[in-house]
Amino acid sequence: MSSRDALDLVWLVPAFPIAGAIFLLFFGKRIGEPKAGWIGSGLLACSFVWSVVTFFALRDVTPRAHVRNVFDWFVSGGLSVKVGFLVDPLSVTWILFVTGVATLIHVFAIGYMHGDRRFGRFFAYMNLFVASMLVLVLGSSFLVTFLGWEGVGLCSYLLVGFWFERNAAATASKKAFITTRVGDFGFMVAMFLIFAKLGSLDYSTTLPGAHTLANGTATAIALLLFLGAIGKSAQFPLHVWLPDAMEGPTPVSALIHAATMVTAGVFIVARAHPFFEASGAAGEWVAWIGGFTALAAATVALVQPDIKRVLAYSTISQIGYMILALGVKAYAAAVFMVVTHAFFKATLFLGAGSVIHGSGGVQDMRVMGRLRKYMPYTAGAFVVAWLAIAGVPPFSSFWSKDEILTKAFDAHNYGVWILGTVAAGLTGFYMAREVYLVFFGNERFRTVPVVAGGADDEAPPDANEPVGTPPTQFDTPTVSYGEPPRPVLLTGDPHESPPVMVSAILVLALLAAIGGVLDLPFRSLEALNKWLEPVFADVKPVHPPSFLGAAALSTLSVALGVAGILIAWALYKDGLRDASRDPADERLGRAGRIFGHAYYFDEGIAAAVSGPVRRAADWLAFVVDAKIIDGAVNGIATLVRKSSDQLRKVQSGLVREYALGIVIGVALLLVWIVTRAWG
Amino acid sequence: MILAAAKLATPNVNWLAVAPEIALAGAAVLIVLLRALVRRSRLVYPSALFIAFAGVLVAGGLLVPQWNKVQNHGAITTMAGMMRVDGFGVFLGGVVLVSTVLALLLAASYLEREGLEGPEFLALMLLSATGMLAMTTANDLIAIFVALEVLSIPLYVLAAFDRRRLTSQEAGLKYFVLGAFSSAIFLYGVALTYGATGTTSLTGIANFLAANTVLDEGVLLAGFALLLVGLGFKIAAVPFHMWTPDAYQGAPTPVTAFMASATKAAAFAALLRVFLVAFPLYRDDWQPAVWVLAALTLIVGSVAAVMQTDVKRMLAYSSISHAGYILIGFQAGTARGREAALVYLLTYAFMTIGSFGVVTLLGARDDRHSIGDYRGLSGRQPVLAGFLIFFLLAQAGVPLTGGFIAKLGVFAAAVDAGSYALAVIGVLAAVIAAFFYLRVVFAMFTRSDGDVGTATPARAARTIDLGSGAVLAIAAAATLVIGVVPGTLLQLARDATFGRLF
Amino acid sequence: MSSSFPVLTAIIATPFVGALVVALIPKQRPELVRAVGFAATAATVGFTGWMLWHFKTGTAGMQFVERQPWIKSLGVQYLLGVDGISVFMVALTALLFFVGLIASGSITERLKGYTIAMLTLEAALMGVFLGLDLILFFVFFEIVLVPMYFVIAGWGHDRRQYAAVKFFLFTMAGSAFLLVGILTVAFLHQGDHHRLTFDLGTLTNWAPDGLSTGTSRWLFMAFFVAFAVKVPLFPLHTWLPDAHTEAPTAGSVILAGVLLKMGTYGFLRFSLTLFPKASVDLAPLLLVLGTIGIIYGAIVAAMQPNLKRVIAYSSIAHLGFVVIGVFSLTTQGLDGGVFTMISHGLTTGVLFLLVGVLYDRRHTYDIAAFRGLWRVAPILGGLFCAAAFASIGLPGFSGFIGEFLALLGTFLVHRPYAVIGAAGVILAAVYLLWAFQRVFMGRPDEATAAMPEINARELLAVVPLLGISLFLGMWPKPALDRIEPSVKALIQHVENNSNYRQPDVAKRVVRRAIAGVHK
Amino acid sequence: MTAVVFFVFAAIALAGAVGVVLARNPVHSALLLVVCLVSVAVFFLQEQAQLLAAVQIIVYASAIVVLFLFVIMLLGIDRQEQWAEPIRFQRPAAITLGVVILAEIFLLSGGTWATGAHSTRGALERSGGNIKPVAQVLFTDFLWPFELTAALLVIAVVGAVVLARRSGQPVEFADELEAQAATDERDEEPVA
Amino acid sequence: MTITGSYYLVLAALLFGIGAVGLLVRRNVLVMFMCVELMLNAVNLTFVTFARMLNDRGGQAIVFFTLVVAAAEVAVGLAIIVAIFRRRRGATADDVRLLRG
Repeated sequence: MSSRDALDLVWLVPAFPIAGAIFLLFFGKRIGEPKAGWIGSGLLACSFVWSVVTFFALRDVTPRAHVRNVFDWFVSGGLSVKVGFLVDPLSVTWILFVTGVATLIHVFAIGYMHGDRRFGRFFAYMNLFVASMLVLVLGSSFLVTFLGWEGVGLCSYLLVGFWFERNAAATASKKAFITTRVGDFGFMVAMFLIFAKLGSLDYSTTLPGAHTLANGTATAIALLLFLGAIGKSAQFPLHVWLPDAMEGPTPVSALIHAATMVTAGVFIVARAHPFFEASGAAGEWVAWIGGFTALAAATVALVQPDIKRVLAYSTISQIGYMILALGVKAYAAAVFMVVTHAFFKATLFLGAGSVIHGSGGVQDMRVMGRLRKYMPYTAGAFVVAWLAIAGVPPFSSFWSKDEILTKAFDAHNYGVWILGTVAAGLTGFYMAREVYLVFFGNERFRTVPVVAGGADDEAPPDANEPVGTPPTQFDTPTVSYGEPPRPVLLTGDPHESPPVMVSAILVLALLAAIGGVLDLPFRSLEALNKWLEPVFADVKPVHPPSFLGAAALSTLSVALGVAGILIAWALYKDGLRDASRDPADERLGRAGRIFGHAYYFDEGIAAAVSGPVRRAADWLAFVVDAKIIDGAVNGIATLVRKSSDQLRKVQSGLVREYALGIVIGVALLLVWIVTRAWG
Repeated sequence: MILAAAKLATPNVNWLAVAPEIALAGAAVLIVLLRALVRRSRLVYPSALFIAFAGVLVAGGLLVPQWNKVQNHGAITTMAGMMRVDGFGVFLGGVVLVSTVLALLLAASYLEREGLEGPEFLALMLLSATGMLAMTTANDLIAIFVALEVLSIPLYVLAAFDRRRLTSQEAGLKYFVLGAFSSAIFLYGVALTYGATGTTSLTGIANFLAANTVLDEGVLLAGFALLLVGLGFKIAAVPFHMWTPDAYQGAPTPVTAFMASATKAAAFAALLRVFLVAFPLYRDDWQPAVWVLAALTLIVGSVAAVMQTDVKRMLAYSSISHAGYILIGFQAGTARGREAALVYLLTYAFMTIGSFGVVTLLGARDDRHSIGDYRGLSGRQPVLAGFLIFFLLAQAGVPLTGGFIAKLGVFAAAVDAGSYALAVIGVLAAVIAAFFYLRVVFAMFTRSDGDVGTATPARAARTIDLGSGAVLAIAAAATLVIGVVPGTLLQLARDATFGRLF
Repeated sequence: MSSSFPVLTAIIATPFVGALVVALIPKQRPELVRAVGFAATAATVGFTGWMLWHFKTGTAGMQFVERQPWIKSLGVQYLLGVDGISVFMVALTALLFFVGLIASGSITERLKGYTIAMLTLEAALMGVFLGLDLILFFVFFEIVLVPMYFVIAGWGHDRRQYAAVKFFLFTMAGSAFLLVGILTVAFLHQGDHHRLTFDLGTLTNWAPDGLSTGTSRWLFMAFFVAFAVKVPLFPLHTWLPDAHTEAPTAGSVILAGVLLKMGTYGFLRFSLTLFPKASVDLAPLLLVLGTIGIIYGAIVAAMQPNLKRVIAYSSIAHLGFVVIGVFSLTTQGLDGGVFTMISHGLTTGVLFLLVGVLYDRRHTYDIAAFRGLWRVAPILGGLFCAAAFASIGLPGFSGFIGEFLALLGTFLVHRPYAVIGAAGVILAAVYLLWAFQRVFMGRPDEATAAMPEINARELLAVVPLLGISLFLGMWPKPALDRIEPSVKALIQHVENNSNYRQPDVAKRVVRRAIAGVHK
Repeated sequence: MTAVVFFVFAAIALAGAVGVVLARNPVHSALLLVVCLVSVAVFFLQEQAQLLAAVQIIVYASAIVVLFLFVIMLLGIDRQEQWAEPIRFQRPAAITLGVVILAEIFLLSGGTWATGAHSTRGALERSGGNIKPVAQVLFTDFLWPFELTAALLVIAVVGAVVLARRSGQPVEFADELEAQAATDERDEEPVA
Repeated sequence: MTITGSYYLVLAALLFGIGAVGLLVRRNVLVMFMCVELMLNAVNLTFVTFARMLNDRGGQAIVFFTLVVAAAEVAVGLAIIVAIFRRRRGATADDVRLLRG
């Protein structure tokens, strides 16, 4: 079997999880726990294996790209869309880490979802989620990518709302879908424009043609695509769905944040980079939005009390880096960051999941502390991932983040560089805060009075309770900023998670630790950069930085990160004396409140939607439609009826009036005749 | 004296031409004689009935040779030019006779049921039909006038025939007073026309006007304006329509059916003949007036029906709006328009007699027809309800019924003649009309959960007798056939109006 | 069956004969009534399948043409034919009626009348899509109202009289203008050629040159009113929510699935062919109204407290896509428009069927009356969810293909409309997911908790439709291959008769490629 | 001479006509109708319609008016009629319209009334009676309407007999009718 | 002065008008009916006058038909009036209004 033959079989990569999804959707319940989970994970593992095969096969072909068209999807006029897969370094990079990380998350979920009544369906959705992501990255045209893109959206809806009995979950899933749909709008219009200008939607024809476009057109396409990216990658201002998406089971969060969803935005920009190249202005926008999001999200993460919510804002912030990188045309660096981020963020989320799992569903960091004693493996993995995200060398993120900031500086985009660097310091702080609050310091889960009967906080909470139970006060385990610490219900000590979960975390932690080797900033060790070179060959290279300059910059960012860690250590090394008082928050004062409420952005939107927007829609539906338009219709009917009543009155039953009617007719007829005779 | 009489140049009488009228009038006279001579026999009424049907059928049978003759050899002009038997006349004569026979069938059982058996009723109906028949072939204003009276006066009596009901008498009185009034106006129109042209013969008028240019045309114009009023009264054109709802509602239902169908056909025969034969050159003068009449008739007829609560009265209003549609065809003034009017009249006769037929069967002794009484009818009397729904839908102009073909014809004529606005008014009036038809349909179709207290048990138990059943079946079949395969009828109508009318 | 088999007549006649047979069955034998109903619709599906099988792909012209004189004196013919634009409408009609009768299992009261009405309705609708003589078309177009009226008035809900009458009068008022328009075209043609005919082919060849600009615009507007009411286009849409809401389930399915398409089909078949110039000139009007429909329908749908009304208003939005697609006058736009017509029939059909399932269990459409149903009835919830996403236009379902192409086609010539229309895609998610959340998510309340899961009969109605929607979403090519030749011929006709030229994207690309080489 | 006769009898005829309308007692109206009819008969004489003048007096003035009087007596309504007009605007409207219509007719006539062809049915005798020529026309040209009038007479007889025959107990439905109308209105479901 | 036909015609028109107005303003059915007779009479005068002006026999012959019609109408009309007012007081047209609307 030649390499090309192997590449022709690339469709197997998404086919495995698709098959799994279909199979589990129909038979998941019958197969039951845990077999359904193993089938899902196993198929995904097959997919990973085949991804590896594909990777090796691709190394053997030149040029490093292979298109496999499976069938004609549809043809209309000049538009011909094939369901086809594009295998090139970019997509292969993606499928490798997606399938790899997702497999581990699946394995983790087998333990985590233990006992859920919809266990089988969960894995069906998860498989479909991964499959969609694989279609997204492997797609040979914008439209196939869009197919996966929307599939990802669908699955995020299904998974975030997996525990739909909770109103918060239901609302969050809807919000996730609709918010990303705003981005999809941009994606769609971008496709229209691409087709209108280039007559195709295939990457193979449109991407090389991008440079022929007028600057303005290219900018429009680029920014519209970027709108799609903003939606999927949760960048400002469409980031609002991501923190709420925590309502899904934790493995889902891990999948969304690490592998399948939020990186889609980065991917599409990387994939469509010729448009960004052809446009002068688009890059600036991208860089600034990325930088701004990176910093703003980091500030929000500073004071969050919820273990997952900190991670959620951290994701937004980290993706901000990647976007920033894309903006300064450091595409390879962005991809590098995506990969390392997948490793450490998956570790962090699974770690958090393990913590929640082991401590009876608690998510409030203020009532944790010193958990390393009870769950050492989780703690170890978490710490590794923490160091990685904080940019401590030699962990993975140090290399990737450093590369991005260096590139930004080299691109003379100093403003963005400052944003990113400051955010690096904040990252160190908030991650250290999390680690200290959760794993170190004092044990606080025993200090808060236990309220009997609050069984609803367990995860999975309501899915297993009998139907018809009245809703409880705490519908969601998520803890928002400003909420008082919740009482904890623990029948025993917190405990380490079962091996199936721990092993997955540990593997990921290892990757997080060493992921940096993929692309060390030394000549001949830039493996990923070289690997991706064919994809970004058209990018005008920025003049290579001097080694010294680069070193100085890294030192600065590492120093800031370490400073952040130290401050956190100072504040939280002993844990919290009073669970309801957070030192960082208190020191930040009013700023803390603003950060805590995420600049009131989401709340503002919510207020607008439930206030003026809702009122306007109500007005449209119940005044304009019901009263004015339908009123006009009914008005005509009423007019006829009124006229009819009038005519009935005229028909008085008095014969002399009838005669008068005749005479009036005669008179009028004669008037006409007179005008004819004399006119 | 004998010599003197011999000197009198009696006009040449074509017996075939007058035979149908003779048959009808003869039957009527026979019935009267029978009634007068045999006073107390149970057989009087059945035999009268037999004579009546025989008379109508003979008259109808005589129309066939007339038609053939006319088609093959051209129109028969006889009775010193007073009478002109042509395709047009024969066709409408057919409409009149069909209506008559159907109305007679309805009346036969109705009279029995209501205890109104009277050979006089039949005689009057036949005499009225004689007048109508005479009207379809009348070629002279005086002949038209006399025929008009011959058809009207029996109708006054028939409307008031149910002596026990005040409403029936009221109907007769109103119809009579206004009828006499409009006759006088019509006659004045005849007088003025006579003065302006020197003749009352339609052909004579046409020839005169073709040969001479009347400089002071005022009297002429006034004359035919008044003719329009008189005939407009008979066809119930707005604003000369106000007698219609009252007379139709009050009259015994079979009479209403007869008035609505046959009278309209006869009156339209006269209207078309007068204006298309005598005054084609003055089309520009009368057409706009007819336009307005048609529009008013359509609008008022439809709108006024909307809020009616009595089904019979509603049907009366709907017959007014139907007159409006026929006027559309007339207004076009073309061969297509005439053809359309003929088709409409025939179709309308079936639809309206069918509708009134059902109403006859459903009427209580007091002849009230509140829409509430029809509620849930489809459950109680599915067959009758089915018939009525069908007839109402046909009247609304639903395709695959005669009503649609008829309306299509007149709209086509209007569009062909460039009267787009009138066509639009017509179709919109049809929409309004549909509203009240649907109201009745809905009432019948609504689930009757026994909450309808007004349903008279007697009415619910009433069966469909043979005669009425035949009427409904014939009317429904005809309406359907016209709707589905209208070819033959349209061809007949075309033959009837082929070429010029004189 | 030989190739001269009059399959189109068979398609129209089968349900009609079925109705006649049902009429002869005594009331006391409901099982026979049902059997005949199924047999008739199934046979129609069979004939339709035969027609699809023998339908020649790649040709634009009419196929299976049958021609008989009907009303000689008016030149009206019984002229049937099918092309790529109508073929799938016929198939959709056959399918939805079959499914609709399955879904009518809960109807027991006056079943006979119901079955007769449904079968007559099917025959009439088939006639609408197959008739190629203007009068014949109009006859079917009008006759549709009657059985539909009875279905709503006889088996509808509380405000059925209002809804039925409103539906009847509204659409009849619209078609009033159509009739006058048809007659005018025919008589003007007669004026030129001394032959009265309503043959669409003949008139199509004549009308573009034979009519003056002003006349053709007036006539276009006359046709427009009739079709716009049917579609329905804003602001002529208010009959729709009432009719849809009050109709019984199968009635709503047919209304949304087939009846509305009479309007868009009319635009395609008559407005564009007879008045190509006017269509081009007045396209902005249609585009504006279509776009308003997309946005307005979605917003108003979102606010409805009644689940059926939500879906009813969503139809306004979906048909908006069809309208802008059609009046973009581009291949993609028309392809997309026709495709959306099919797709909307399937997805909205499923939604109405599922809402009917809810109604059969609870006798209410009030969203507030339900909560947490997914937990109680996972299959029902899953199907509703799938149908909702199909309706939202998720790629993979047929809805996406149609709406994407319609918007794409529109974008090529009228960008703002396409952009605004694309925003409607967001709103679709808003109203459907919001409704879905309120009905299916959350904790089940007691009334909801007692609701049984969807049963086999209901599944039998829903699954095929959803399956076809999925199939067409995954592999729309077979359908588009049959639609496109007719669409292209139609655009060619418009181009030949106006100075409009469809933007040739392919040429543009070639030019750009050359420019790229020189750069 | 003719002028004098004309104006005198015109005045009488008009006075009679106006009297018919204005007399509050129907008996007076009937009698004034006779006055008017007789005056018209005089005009007939002046216009060489001797036979008609005679028929006018015999048939009209005597037979018909007698019939009227007979009915008046039968119904016992030989009393003063209420002069008040219950229908608003009926009187002014009637008078206005009457004037308008007359004005229109005069306007249309413009002085030239008879524009038609002369002697289409044969000329009148200048001197002597017109009985014979008119009769001749009546039985030749007007044979068909003449025959039809036969039917008219049968109708009149039969009609009068049918209507005047006293049989069957009258039923008063008036109250019920109104009650029914009231319930109908209540029954009506609001539509559209 | 010569009395031309126009004089008679104007007189006839006046009589016709008076009759018409009378029908409208009188409430007594019998009087209304008399007014119809007045109108018919006016028409008769018109016919006779035209007959003389046009020197035509036709006009006079027509009057016979008018007379017959008037007689028949009177016979039937009075019968109706008798039938309806036999059981009521008076003969006021306005009282007969069961049918309306």
